[in-house]
Amino acid sequence: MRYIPNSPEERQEMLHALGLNSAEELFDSIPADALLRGPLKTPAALSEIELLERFESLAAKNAAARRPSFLGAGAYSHYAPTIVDSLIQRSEFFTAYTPYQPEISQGTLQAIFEFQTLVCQLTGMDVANASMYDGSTAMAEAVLMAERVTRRSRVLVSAAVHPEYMQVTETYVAHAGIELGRLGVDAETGRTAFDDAALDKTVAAVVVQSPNFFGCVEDLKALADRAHAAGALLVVVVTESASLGLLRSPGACGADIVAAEGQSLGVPLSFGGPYVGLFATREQYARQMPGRLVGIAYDREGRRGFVLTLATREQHIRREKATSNICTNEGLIALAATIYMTTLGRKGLQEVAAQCAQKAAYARRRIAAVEGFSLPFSAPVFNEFVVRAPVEAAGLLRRLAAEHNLTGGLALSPFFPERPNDFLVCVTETNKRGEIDALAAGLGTA
Amino acid sequence: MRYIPNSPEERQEMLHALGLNSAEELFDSIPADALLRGPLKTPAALSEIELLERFESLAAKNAAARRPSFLGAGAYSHYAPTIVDSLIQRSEFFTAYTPYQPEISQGTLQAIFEFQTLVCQLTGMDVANASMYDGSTAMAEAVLMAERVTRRSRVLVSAAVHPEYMQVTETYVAHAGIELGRLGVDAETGRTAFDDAALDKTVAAVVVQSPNFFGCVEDLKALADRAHAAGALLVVVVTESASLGLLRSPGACGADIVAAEGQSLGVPLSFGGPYVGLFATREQYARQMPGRLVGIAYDREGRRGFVLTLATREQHIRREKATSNICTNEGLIALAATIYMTTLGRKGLQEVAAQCAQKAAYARRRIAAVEGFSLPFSAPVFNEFVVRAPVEAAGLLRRLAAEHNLTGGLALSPFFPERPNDFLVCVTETNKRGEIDALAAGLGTA
Amino acid sequence: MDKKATPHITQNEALIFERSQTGRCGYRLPALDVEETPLDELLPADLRREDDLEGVPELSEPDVVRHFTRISTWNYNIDLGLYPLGSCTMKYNSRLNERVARIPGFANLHPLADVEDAQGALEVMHELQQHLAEITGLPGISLQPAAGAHGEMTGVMMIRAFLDARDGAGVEEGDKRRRVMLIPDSAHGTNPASAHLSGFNVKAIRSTSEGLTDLTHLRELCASGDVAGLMLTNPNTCGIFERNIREICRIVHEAGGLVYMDGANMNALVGVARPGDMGVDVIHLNLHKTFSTPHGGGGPGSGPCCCTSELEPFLPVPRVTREGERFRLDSERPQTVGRVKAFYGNFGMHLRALSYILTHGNDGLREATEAAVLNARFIADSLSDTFDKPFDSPPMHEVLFTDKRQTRKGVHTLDIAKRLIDFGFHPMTIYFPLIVQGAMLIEPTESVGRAELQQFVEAMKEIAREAIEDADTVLNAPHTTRIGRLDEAAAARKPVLRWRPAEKTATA
Amino acid sequence: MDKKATPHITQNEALIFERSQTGRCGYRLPALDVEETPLDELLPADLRREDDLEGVPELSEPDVVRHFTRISTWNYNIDLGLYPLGSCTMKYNSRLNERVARIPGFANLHPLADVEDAQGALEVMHELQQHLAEITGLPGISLQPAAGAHGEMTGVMMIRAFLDARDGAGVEEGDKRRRVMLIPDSAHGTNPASAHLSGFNVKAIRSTSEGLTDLTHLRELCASGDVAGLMLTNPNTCGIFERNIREICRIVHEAGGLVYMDGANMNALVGVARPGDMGVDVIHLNLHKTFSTPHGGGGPGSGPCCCTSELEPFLPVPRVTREGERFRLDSERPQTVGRVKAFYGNFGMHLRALSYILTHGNDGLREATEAAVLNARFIADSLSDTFDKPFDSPPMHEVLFTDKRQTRKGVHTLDIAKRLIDFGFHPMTIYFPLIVQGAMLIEPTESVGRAELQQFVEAMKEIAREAIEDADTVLNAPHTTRIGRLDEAAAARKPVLRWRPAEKTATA
Ligand SMILES: Cc1ncc(COP(=O)(O)O)c(C=O)c1O
Ligand SMILES: Cc1ncc(COP(=O)(O)O)c(C=O)c1O
Repeated sequence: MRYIPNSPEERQEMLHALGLNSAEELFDSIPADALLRGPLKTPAALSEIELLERFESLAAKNAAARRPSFLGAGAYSHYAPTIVDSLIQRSEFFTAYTPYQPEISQGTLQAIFEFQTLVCQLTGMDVANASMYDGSTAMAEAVLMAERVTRRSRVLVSAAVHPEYMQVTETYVAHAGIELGRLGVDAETGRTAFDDAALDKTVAAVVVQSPNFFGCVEDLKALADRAHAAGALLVVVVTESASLGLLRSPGACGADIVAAEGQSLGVPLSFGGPYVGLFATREQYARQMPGRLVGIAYDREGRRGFVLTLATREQHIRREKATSNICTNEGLIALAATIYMTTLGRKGLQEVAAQCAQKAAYARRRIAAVEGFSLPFSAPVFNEFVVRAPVEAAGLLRRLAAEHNLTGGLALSPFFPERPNDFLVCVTETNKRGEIDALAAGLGTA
Repeated sequence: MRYIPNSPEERQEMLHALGLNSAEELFDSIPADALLRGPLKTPAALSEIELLERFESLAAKNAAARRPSFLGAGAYSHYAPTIVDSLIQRSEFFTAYTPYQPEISQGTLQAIFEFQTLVCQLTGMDVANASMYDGSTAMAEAVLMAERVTRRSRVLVSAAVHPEYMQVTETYVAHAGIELGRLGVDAETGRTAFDDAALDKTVAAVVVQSPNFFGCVEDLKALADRAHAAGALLVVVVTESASLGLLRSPGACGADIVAAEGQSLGVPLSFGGPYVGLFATREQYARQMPGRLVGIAYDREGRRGFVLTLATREQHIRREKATSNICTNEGLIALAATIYMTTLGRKGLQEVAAQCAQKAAYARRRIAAVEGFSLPFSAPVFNEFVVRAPVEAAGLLRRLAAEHNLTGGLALSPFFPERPNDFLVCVTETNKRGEIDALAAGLGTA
Repeated sequence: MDKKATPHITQNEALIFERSQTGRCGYRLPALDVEETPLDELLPADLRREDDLEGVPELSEPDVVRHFTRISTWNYNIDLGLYPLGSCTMKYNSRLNERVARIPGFANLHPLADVEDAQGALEVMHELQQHLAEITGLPGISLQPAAGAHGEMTGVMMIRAFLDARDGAGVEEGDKRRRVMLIPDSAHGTNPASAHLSGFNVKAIRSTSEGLTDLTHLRELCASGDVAGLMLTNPNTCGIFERNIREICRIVHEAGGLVYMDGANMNALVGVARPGDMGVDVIHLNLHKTFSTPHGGGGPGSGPCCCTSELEPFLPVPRVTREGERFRLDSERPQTVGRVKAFYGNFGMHLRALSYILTHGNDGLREATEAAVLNARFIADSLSDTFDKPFDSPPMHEVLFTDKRQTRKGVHTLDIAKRLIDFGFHPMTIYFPLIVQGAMLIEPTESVGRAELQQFVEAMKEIAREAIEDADTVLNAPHTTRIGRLDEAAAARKPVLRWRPAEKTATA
Repeated sequence: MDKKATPHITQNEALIFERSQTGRCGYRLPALDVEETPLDELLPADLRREDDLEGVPELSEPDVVRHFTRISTWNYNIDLGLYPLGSCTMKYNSRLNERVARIPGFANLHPLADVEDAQGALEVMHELQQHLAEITGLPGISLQPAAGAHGEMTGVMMIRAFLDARDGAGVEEGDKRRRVMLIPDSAHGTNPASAHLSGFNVKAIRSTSEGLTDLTHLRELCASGDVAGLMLTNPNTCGIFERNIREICRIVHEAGGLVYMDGANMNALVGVARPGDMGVDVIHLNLHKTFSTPHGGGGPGSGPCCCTSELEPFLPVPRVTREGERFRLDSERPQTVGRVKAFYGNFGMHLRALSYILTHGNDGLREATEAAVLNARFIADSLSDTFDKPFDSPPMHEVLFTDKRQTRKGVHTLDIAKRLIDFGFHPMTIYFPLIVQGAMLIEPTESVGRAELQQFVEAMKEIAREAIEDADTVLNAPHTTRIGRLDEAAAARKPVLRWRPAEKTATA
């Protein structure tokens, strides 16, 4: 096998030097009846040429990857500068382990420290961790953390949070003694409808997403004030981190915890993963955070370096009393996001956000002008919005794909059966005007 | 401009600090009437997104790049393992300059030393240089060197040498007082026809290619003996270096100088370049070689290192008396070839060569069996061979491309007008049996 | 540092924020190609940022490249040399796998694309599932978990759901249900943390002097009747195969519990023995260990969960299934524990793992296992005269030593680890497992050749010599890095977790 | 090295041959899919290798990756820091350009494909030609030369062919023809070497105390009547613009010769002034300098030749031309100097250069020139108090200093260069141009920011201080590299140019 340095002859020599006759003897401690008889029924080895052909032909079956698309809903088509992928492919980054030995892991550690800072800057929060698996698990961890911080056990989640995020949270908290309540959606604005009655002293946190699943920008400031008045935390979920280039930051609105998906920041769609969860909070809650944290440390000569810190929150020290079970996180994706954010920089992040919003506004105008189509929600949006079709949306979108080679958006019916004709359209800086025009035209005829 | 660190404001500050008011003043020493008035008439800047779209659409016009192909004739489709390209893309290699400062260029220097050694091993020669521009210029330099070594001025070149190599050599020697004579091709065998009469004491060298342009393997041993008997050198040109995995090395046959194209060793076709010229000779001629050489050197503590050496042959020291004017060579491509050769290794190089020869033999059988087609030459071949069609070859190949989506080979008529129906077919390890069958079938019907 | 040392620019690269210069720009977008909507119409001012993203750096592209290239050189990495972190399986990360993951038809595929237009991706996942089932001997699979700990959580939640379904306990009777998860004291910290997250009470099982699970203690704990299951790592974190595995499974099963296997150490077993054949009910695999998907300085990982057919109904949704020639995403699983991640897991890692499996072939998978175990044996054999080896059994893919013989001179595991750096090696895993003092857990993997193993052995022996003759050199190591040992205690006391302009720093 | 230094594995990587182990294998081919022909039928034994490729290494893929990764870390590179080699224009090598060059429709295109099936590639070349014509002000172009020296050879051969055609000299009168090429004594070595290769006799022109071409000497040499032309670098290799360029061209033209410009220093002029407008007849460009195609540790380069329309018929064939919407390869040029390279030049570099031009845009090209010259000025200004600046004129894109002030203490240019390494910088070009003693030619390019320039200036000043106060530190530099200064003289006396098994070594 070409990845194994020691040749069969070398291995035979090594075996002999150990006093063994065959490789089988290496496994003497395994009970004979537990040993595999015969070879695995997995395929025989492929050469590089064959392997690439194989995967290319599988990839070719993913027609959706080649089509102009208006899908968002938690995963966004943004353009990542070429250097993002080249830099993360340096062996020094991608083949390193978690930085347990700081003297020879300063590259990773400094990059994480920069990542933490950038996440704070974007979200407007004080401290951020080294990453979570993704936005959905970040939200679940935020709910668990809110319980730790407040010692209260009810959590109210907006119905306009990404349905899959809600499902993940339900799984995570199922055995944590947390009760999840729901806040409805205002049918007119598309924003979370606040039910003051539900907000009593048992509520640990109010969880909203902004822009929410329907694309509507929530009034976070108002939500924060109400949550805080009841002694609850405001957890803000962000699936479209590009919006942070334009929207007031959750921190500035009063959020206590921000749980975001960082995929928009230079990470390929890759059929849903790997992405990167961003997790940030206020300074006073830092020791309640899940996940790794990197902090500044100095050596004996006073030179600045970086180390994993506050490890007493973590599983390898605290075991079942840890703030989370997370160990491996999304290091390399966090690095990609860091490189993306620094390459775009202050102006670039703003420009991407502005273009997304501008193109979405244009798309809204074009689509609203199509006979029979309307925009059911009135709240301001960033780059996603719900369209109401005169016909059943799922079928319409399939026809659009087949006849116009366009992925027009996401039918809401699988998540919201009561919305058969609604679909979610997402526009980013990568959608050209021509594509938007084609979408509007296609909707008119599909 | 995003590649320029100093922002316009920073540059303005720097200008002021220098006592200048504007960037124009930087160019005060250029006569005003030589200054460009107005902007260059080149296009405005493109973003990455636009640029990639632009080049992708240009690339899409190269239909030949997507088609199974039997083109060889100096450029060959071999498979390069993925690590070749990943490793040469390390900044440490591709963004370094010529290793003028050995203490911080040992990576490049050691790799070149390894390259030189591998070239010696493959060609069977004593010493090799750090590379030439390509095979054709290597041949031209070999002819010039033969003159230096022998102090004779006639050089006999086989008519079965790649015609473009011959043209390049003609250009190079036009003003060097060297007379190029030609050796014919045996119409039956396809090998160089030796004319003993031409081989007098004025002949500096005999130049043959093997496998020659028609794919025929020359009898190098016999040629060497005859050249040496007349006090001339034998220069062996190799365009298909993959053949060295199977064919007796030029060195073992008595060659004095080997000038080869290394493109087969892991280098993409890339429409003809960059490729890499291999240049090797006998030990006693080392100081007559053109191009850079890397040798071993030691520091004060006795640690082994590598340096550019024998620089007194070169232009930066000897100026017009240098053995060549070459300065920048094909460093990174030589590195790619080095990585390719070491990855394939002893067995892999032999296996690639064996598969090429086997598949070519199969293709010969299949094509010879097609009604009306024949193989005009009888000499043994490696992976290229001439096919004689019953019709004019150029038109036949065009029909084959249009109707069967196959590039069937190279019509010889542009180079050899007397061979209207002949074309050159090349088969490598990347041509699948199905492609060969399709070729044979296509020839039968096109 | 002595006078020869200088403010070497690549060794002293600042934070990216400290490098920022107002007005620099590393990015260009195509010009906006639609009519511009006035900003206030787009979004009311009170929803827009007011801070102009202050503090976010401004840099040109070369600034960014230089910054990250420079700091990258401060990292050790697999491509440089042996990275023998025990329990981490730092094997060769093939560039071919990276290339596969970047094929545009995968990289540009949106997770919510119509399944009909994403058949290739689903086929990849389905094929990987089949191979992992074959490798583990456990037919039910979900690729959704994003890492090992995530797989653990998923697996123990499945155990819980299974038991509740089996035992028919209603919510009201909650407290009566099986809520004890047994975990050996040698286990990785994620095991108890995951069990806790799933609402279990953790009870530790002692290890024997042989480094194995103490059967007597296990039986004792099982007798209580409230045992939901056991989480076992095998080979365990001492690198020893639990040779009583069948007996262990029997005890737990007979007590009504299920056996969870932490598959972090599967590199010792692939192609040789299958957990399913040993009695294991559910396992997670670390694709970022055994199947070589790169660690990336701390992730992404992928922690698929494999289980028996009894447990299969409880796997997370959606499941990737096959119907004739078509692949589907199936969420109609009423008994599922639910969803543990948005979308379908770290698909990019699935691609790499499948590429690994296909590149190795079935014989290559076994060959890798043999080579990995052989390398660990070689180290065990070569170093057992020099370092204390707390357990006699021949190790599987990793070998455990301690610093017992070196502590006399005041040299501890940490010092040995730091000194290894000066020899060009990454240290082994230290102070884990917790059951031996001064643990040094060495896992060479199959990706290293004899000569380099020998160099490692010599470095270790040299350090042992130094520990006697020149302890200071070891105690002050490393000497060859741009910074020395960092004061972690001080860092944790007053943590600075982010950069701030001027002197504002975050403390928590 | 002191006792802290150890046999660090990544610092002591052996030669690849020393790493080889019989039986290792890093490659796999698909199985042969055709009926096998017996070897003897394929090829008679006396044409086959007998040596079984002995000595060629045998390695696994991780061996190869580790080897080249390790040795790569011994290189300085642009992505690490300033690489101020004068005359080399080590600017930022964009990864975007690398990506463009690897688009399969280019990378997999065979050079002998039917032109109808390679229209995209020809369009790339044609477009690049047009832009280079606009940039140089010289309309005739060939992209065929593979590097600067190759372009020089091509250009002077064109001059020769033009003169012979113009002057109508027959072969018999060879000796009477114009066979003298004038080249300033400050010129790069390739200039005389290329002129010689083209059959010219080289005569050197003196430089003035201002570092400019000596017009009096030029006139004198031109008076002889046998002058074919002048090869001039502008800005010259002292970094100074030849402000008499129009006069120089006039003198040469009036003497019946042509003016060749070595375009290595075009980074000072792009978008600001055009050689064609100054009277230059033919120029080569270094795409691997001015247009940022990577140097790759010594190539590949690309040295397009641009000329006036009078010289155009003499350009190498084939030419890339346009006819309506189609692009052609045209070899019907009876006056051509011939072909200088198989196929069409280093096409991969053409792609990168075009990508550079399009990414910058016309304003960006000028901006880069301004930034490059400004950076050189900044250095000139900052260091002129510390180092001897032999010529007063403000420099263009590079600035020349000497070691005159440091030699008193025995510190020479070489020492200063080596000491710079300890500060993390690549040294400048040293001992070139030859016309000043102890030359240090510094070219920062536009790809470096103010802060790093300042660090460079401080390092240089610090070295100057050390040269006075602590000369030994400078004389023994570098101190921070894995090897010290190498004995180049000994290496050249008994050269070992290749590895051989055991003790057989090649000496020449
Ligand atoms: C034995 C063991 N179990 C579990 C884990 C956790 O896996 P992950 O880091 O992927 O969450 C690890 C890895 O560190 C481990 O070594
Ligand atoms: C002034 C000058 N002329 C010519 C050359 C030769 O260019 P190349 O190395 O591309 O052949 C160089 C580059 O080293 C140079 O600096």
